[in-house]
Amino acid sequence: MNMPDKNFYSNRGEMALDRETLLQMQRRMLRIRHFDERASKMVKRGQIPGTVHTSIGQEAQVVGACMALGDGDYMSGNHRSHGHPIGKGSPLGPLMAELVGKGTGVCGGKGGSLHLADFAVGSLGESGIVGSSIPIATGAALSAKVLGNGRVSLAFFGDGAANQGCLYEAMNLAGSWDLPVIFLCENNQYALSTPAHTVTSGVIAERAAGFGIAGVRVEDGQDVLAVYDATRTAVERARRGEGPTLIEVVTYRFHEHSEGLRLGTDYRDAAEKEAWLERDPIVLFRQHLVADGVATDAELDALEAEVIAEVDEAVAFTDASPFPDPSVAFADLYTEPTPLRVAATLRGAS
Amino acid sequence: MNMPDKNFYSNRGEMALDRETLLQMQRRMLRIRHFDERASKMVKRGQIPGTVHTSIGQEAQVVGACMALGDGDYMSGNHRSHGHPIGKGSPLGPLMAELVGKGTGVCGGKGGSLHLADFAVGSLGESGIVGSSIPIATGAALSAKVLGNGRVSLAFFGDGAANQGCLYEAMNLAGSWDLPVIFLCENNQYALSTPAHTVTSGVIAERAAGFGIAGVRVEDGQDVLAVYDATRTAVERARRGEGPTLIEVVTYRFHEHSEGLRLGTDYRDAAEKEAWLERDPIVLFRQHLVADGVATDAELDALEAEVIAEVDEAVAFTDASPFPDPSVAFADLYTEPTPLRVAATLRGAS
Amino acid sequence: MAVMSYLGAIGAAQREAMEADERVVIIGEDVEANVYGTTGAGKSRKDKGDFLEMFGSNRIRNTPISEEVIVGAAAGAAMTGLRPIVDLSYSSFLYMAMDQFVNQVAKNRYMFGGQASMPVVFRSAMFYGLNTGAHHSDRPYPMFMNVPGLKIMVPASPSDAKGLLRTAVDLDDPVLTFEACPLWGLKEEVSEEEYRIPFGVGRVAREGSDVTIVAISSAVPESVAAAEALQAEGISAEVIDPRTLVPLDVDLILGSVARTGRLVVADPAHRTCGAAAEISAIVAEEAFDSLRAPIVRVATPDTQIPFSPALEKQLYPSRDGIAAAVRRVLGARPLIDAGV
Amino acid sequence: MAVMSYLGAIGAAQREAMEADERVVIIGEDVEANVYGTTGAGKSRKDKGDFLEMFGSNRIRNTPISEEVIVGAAAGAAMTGLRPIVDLSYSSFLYMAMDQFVNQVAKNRYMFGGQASMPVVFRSAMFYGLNTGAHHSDRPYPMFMNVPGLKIMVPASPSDAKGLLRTAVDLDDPVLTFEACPLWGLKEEVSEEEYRIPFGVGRVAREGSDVTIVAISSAVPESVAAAEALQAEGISAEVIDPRTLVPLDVDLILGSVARTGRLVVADPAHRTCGAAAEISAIVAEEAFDSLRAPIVRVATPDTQIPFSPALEKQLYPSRDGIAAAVRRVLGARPLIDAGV
Ligand SMILES: Cc1ncc(C[n+]2csc(CCOP(=O)(O)OP(=O)(O)O)c2C)c(N)n1
Ligand SMILES: Cc1ncc(C[n+]2csc(CCOP(=O)(O)OP(=O)(O)O)c2C)c(N)n1
Ligand SMILES: [Mg+2]
Ligand SMILES: [Mg+2]
Repeated sequence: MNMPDKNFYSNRGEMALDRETLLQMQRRMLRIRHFDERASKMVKRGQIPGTVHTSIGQEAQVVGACMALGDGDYMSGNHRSHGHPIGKGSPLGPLMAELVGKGTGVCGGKGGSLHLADFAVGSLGESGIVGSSIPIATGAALSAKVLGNGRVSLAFFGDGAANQGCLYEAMNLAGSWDLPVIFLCENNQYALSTPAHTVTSGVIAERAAGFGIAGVRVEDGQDVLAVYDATRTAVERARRGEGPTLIEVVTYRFHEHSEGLRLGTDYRDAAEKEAWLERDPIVLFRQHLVADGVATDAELDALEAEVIAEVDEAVAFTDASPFPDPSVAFADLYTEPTPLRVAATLRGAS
Repeated sequence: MNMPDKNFYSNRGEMALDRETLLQMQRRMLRIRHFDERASKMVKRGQIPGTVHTSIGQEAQVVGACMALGDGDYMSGNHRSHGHPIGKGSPLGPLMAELVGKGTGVCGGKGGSLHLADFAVGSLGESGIVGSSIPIATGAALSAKVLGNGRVSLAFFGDGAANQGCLYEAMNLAGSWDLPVIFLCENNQYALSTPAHTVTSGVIAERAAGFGIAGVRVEDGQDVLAVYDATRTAVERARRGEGPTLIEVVTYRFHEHSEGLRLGTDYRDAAEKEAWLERDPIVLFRQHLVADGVATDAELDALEAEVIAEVDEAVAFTDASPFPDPSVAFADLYTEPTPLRVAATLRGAS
Repeated sequence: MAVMSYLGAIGAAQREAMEADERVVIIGEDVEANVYGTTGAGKSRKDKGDFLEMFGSNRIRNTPISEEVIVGAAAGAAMTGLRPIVDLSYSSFLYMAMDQFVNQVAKNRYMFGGQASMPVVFRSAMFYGLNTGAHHSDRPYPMFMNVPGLKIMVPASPSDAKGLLRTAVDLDDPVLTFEACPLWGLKEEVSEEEYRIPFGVGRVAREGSDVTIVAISSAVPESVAAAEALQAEGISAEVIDPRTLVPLDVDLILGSVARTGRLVVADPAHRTCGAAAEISAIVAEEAFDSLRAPIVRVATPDTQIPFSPALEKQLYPSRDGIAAAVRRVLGARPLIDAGV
Repeated sequence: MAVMSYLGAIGAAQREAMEADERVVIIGEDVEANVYGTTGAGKSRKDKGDFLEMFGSNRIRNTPISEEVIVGAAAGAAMTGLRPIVDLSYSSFLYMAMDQFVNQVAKNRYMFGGQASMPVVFRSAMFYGLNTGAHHSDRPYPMFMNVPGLKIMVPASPSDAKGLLRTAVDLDDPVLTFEACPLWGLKEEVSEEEYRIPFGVGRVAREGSDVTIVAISSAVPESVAAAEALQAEGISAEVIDPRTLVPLDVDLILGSVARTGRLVVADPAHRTCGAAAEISAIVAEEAFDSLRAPIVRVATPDTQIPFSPALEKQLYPSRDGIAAAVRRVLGARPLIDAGV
């Protein structure tokens, strides 16, 4: 069990990172940006059914956290779902195909945007139910602990989800058992139309103390290194057996809650929006990379061009992929095939 | 919304109380003690079916809290259920009759020990489901707030229940809306066989701060005045519109988790038990009353005799009461009578 | 009369109820901003009819995302003098508060020997068929039907939605409403006057004599369409919409089966232990002598809901599937021939 | 062979499973102290066979009272290499974790296109009939039957409890076991060897030719007793215990009804949308031609469970009630007489 005195606060990434890692951060942020921009366009064109939530504006928060995890580490997420697997290194083609519902999608077309999962990179699933995947990540940490395999687990969730009771059950369980799990709250300051400050009593990061676990608030969630730093510290604590950490990252989403959603109310102030748009995490990090001499503008242009090509490829892969056969709807419920009764009347067959 | 700086800590009751109130405290503690002792005996004799959980040893914690509430105030509780309505002033006869399942029981025999409720004294119901009545008390506070009737609501729950997520949802909601509700944790240090310190990360009272509400830990829960003081302060805050408080009272149960339960393990240390048995809240308060000249030993003996007579009467009332007619099982599900289909096969009628 | 959509009718009922009784409050996520379209007449806060402006934030309660305490607090408020309408948006989120539904909302009145009354309405919308995947497509009314103490409405038309919701708010018992998003856009003439439709009284959506189709929620218009198609084949199908599942208008169903001798039940819920199972079982027990053919259920098969448009639509009761089921019960050899 | 109680058989299966596979862990409230009697051979920690001593606290996980995260964490652990057995004590506490059951446990494998497997067993006990009141008497298996993706076992004897539980732990799919406390004391000879009973294979508890009684959980011994009583009246009743509800041995039931022509279903769950409704509906659809009488359900009526001993017992399927239902289906005029 951890006591509150283990809490720490941090604001800026100061860990030494090699050039490759720094460029990988920018690459992954760009992947999220261009993947989501494309998905947004495809929604408007009617090429993606259902609902899509982008992480545009939140790339630093996503990538900073994911890059602090090892390849074997676990992760669960939420409806704002593309960034997480992309941040963890998932290839774009099967993700895009999933958004369209193609058979080559990462979930075979069964999941869609809301329920991406890519077990190959430790992505145990995005959850359309707000808060619901927090216990899942906690359980992955439990298996890591019981099996002693040294893995760490991270749960992404929003400021809205931070008011679901299961988070506190999870924090208490993880604190009691010193589980290697990180609870990462993406505080983009709104839950759909609801400003966090109107429905959140107290400060999310400060909730850790009462549960005897470490808590940290990253005030500048647009700074990928600050997020990386905080998460990395938490990962190291977890791997050393020192238990869980709650990280609250303050950030902002640049798009509407979901693509295509049109609300009559301006629940976000125009000046506020503008101020945040100026703190584009990708622009900021690019400036940092150039200023620090990590890469030249030309190199970073080339990097971006590569990412755009990747997204084009993902779309081409998607376009070339077939839709799944209708019978696929009846597979994968159980590990063994399950015959269903009276499906005959379903499609008008007599 | 309340900010953490409103938190306060307190350890001893210092509010001026008149003699009548002080004696009423002792009376209600004695009622709980003798009612529960009698119930315990009746369980052993097979006169009470089902499960019974006594509040013996915890009387100060219960009565100190209840006496701080006004008659019109609301209260919800848990499986350790007799103390709460008795503490709030409920007459003993219908409570005892309920434990036996008589038609004159406070719930007509439908509830039993686990589900006492006496709306006449603001008791909205004890819950057999651990934690489940916390949202109910929160809702009573919401109606008080919306209707502006000045009432306050209090939820009793245990240290075990403090790990149910709904408590934190309730604290956040009440904090966001400044609801007049008090969350009172009866920390008797065990949840059934499980020591609280093995499954509780952090300190329960300190969880309030992260939710922006007042938190207080009453270290000596055997001192009825200390509990009264803390609760009274919280009630006044609530009534002034300053929102909720979480109170954790440290106490101890003198009996086994439930009557008749026999566990093979000694999950409580003998020395620990003995030390707590010496801090009997009723003995302590009696000493206090005599020492402060509030009452003489003879007066307090007479008081106790009156209470014993009340319990005898409650048992006599119970004995004289009939069991409900079997048809009563089919009443009270809805406000209108609901005909049920095919009850004919139930009892072998053809 | 005015043309109202299904969603508009719900909004109108809520507005009437809020105006009629100060104890009625609306509690839910994003109700202030009218995200789900039933807490404001217009799409914009500035438009006429915005609930927040009309009723104020004391009665329009925008909540955190905390379904368990929302449901429980509404129950506690209902036990102490309010008459809340809780907007839970998607039906898939009800599970979050299952303990409160089963152990508090449904049981409190009974357990406490009638001391509590529970005048509270829980609204939620079933988003099935809209490619939102397994987490947002649930139709969970059957599990609530298995919980005594709850009342359940499943309106299939704008006018029923309005009239039933008014009744629901009046009732002193807890009501769950399951709204059908596939029907959100449905429009019809609806009275702008106050009116109420009683619970437990079904509606004959279409008369017929050869077969009874009992249809639930979005299966009602599909069944009517099937009946129209079957008419061309000389088959006369009666379509019954029970409108409320608890209480259920058993007499209407039994009376119809007594005339037609045949029953198909069309139910968008999962098949096993669904509403169709219950209706079938009632008829097999109480109208057996009238039955001339097997009872056929057209329900969603026992699989979860896939996202892909190539996979999802086939799963729900469709006009074609319902028509095929009708043909099947009519093609079945009469029992007399079966040598019984 | 050894004489084992129902509870002892469950403990034996858990012990075998823990010994057979290191990935099996037990998670739950008060499992360390063996409060519910299945995590220790003896009643005392010092006795031989205490699980905590045998397997250590890394594998015997005593939890806080936090059902939601317990269930979800077990699911997450199962998706990443453990094979947890979760002890939820009373079935009435499952609602606390309903979201995790429906939205994670049941859906994850499907939603993620088969990437996840979910080898986890959730044990809980139904305490009905023991005067514990409405909060501790639930028999909620029907609502889980309505959720595709879960497997459900309802053992009615010690040997079935042991053999089914071993299979459950082996399965890569999530299993819910609903244990019957009224049967806790039941004793019989049970093999001490390892053995497994497959899911989806029912058991003929008693053979007969006039009527089929499908009985669930504690209704099985009641039905056998009813059948014995009926024998004296010259009525031969077959009693079928499906043992698992998902998957359900439909063929066994249909085969029996094909011979007897009559069906009574005895089910301790609430009537509406209960397991009995499903079984009735399957037979009314698939064995209609064999049916010679109405299908009668003997289930718990749709009321909550009262505490008083004067009120409770009458509510559950009893031998008398089941016998009466059998007489009713046999007294019913044969259809041929009904002029069909
Ligand atoms: C249990 C549950 N309640 C409500 C919703 C509807 N909903 C979807 S996203 C959302 C807002 C979530 O806010 P937050 O957690 O802050 O994440 P963000 O969208 O801001 O990234 C809501 C209310 C849901 N999906 N699940
Ligand atoms: C949701 C739920 N989980 C588990 C139980 C079983 N149970 C009954 S009382 C109890 C212990 C409660 O401990 P605590 O809250 O500390 O109250 P205490 O009994 O110590 O007063 C448990 C686990 C229950 N009734 N409800
Ligand atoms: Mg947010
Ligand atoms: Mg305790």
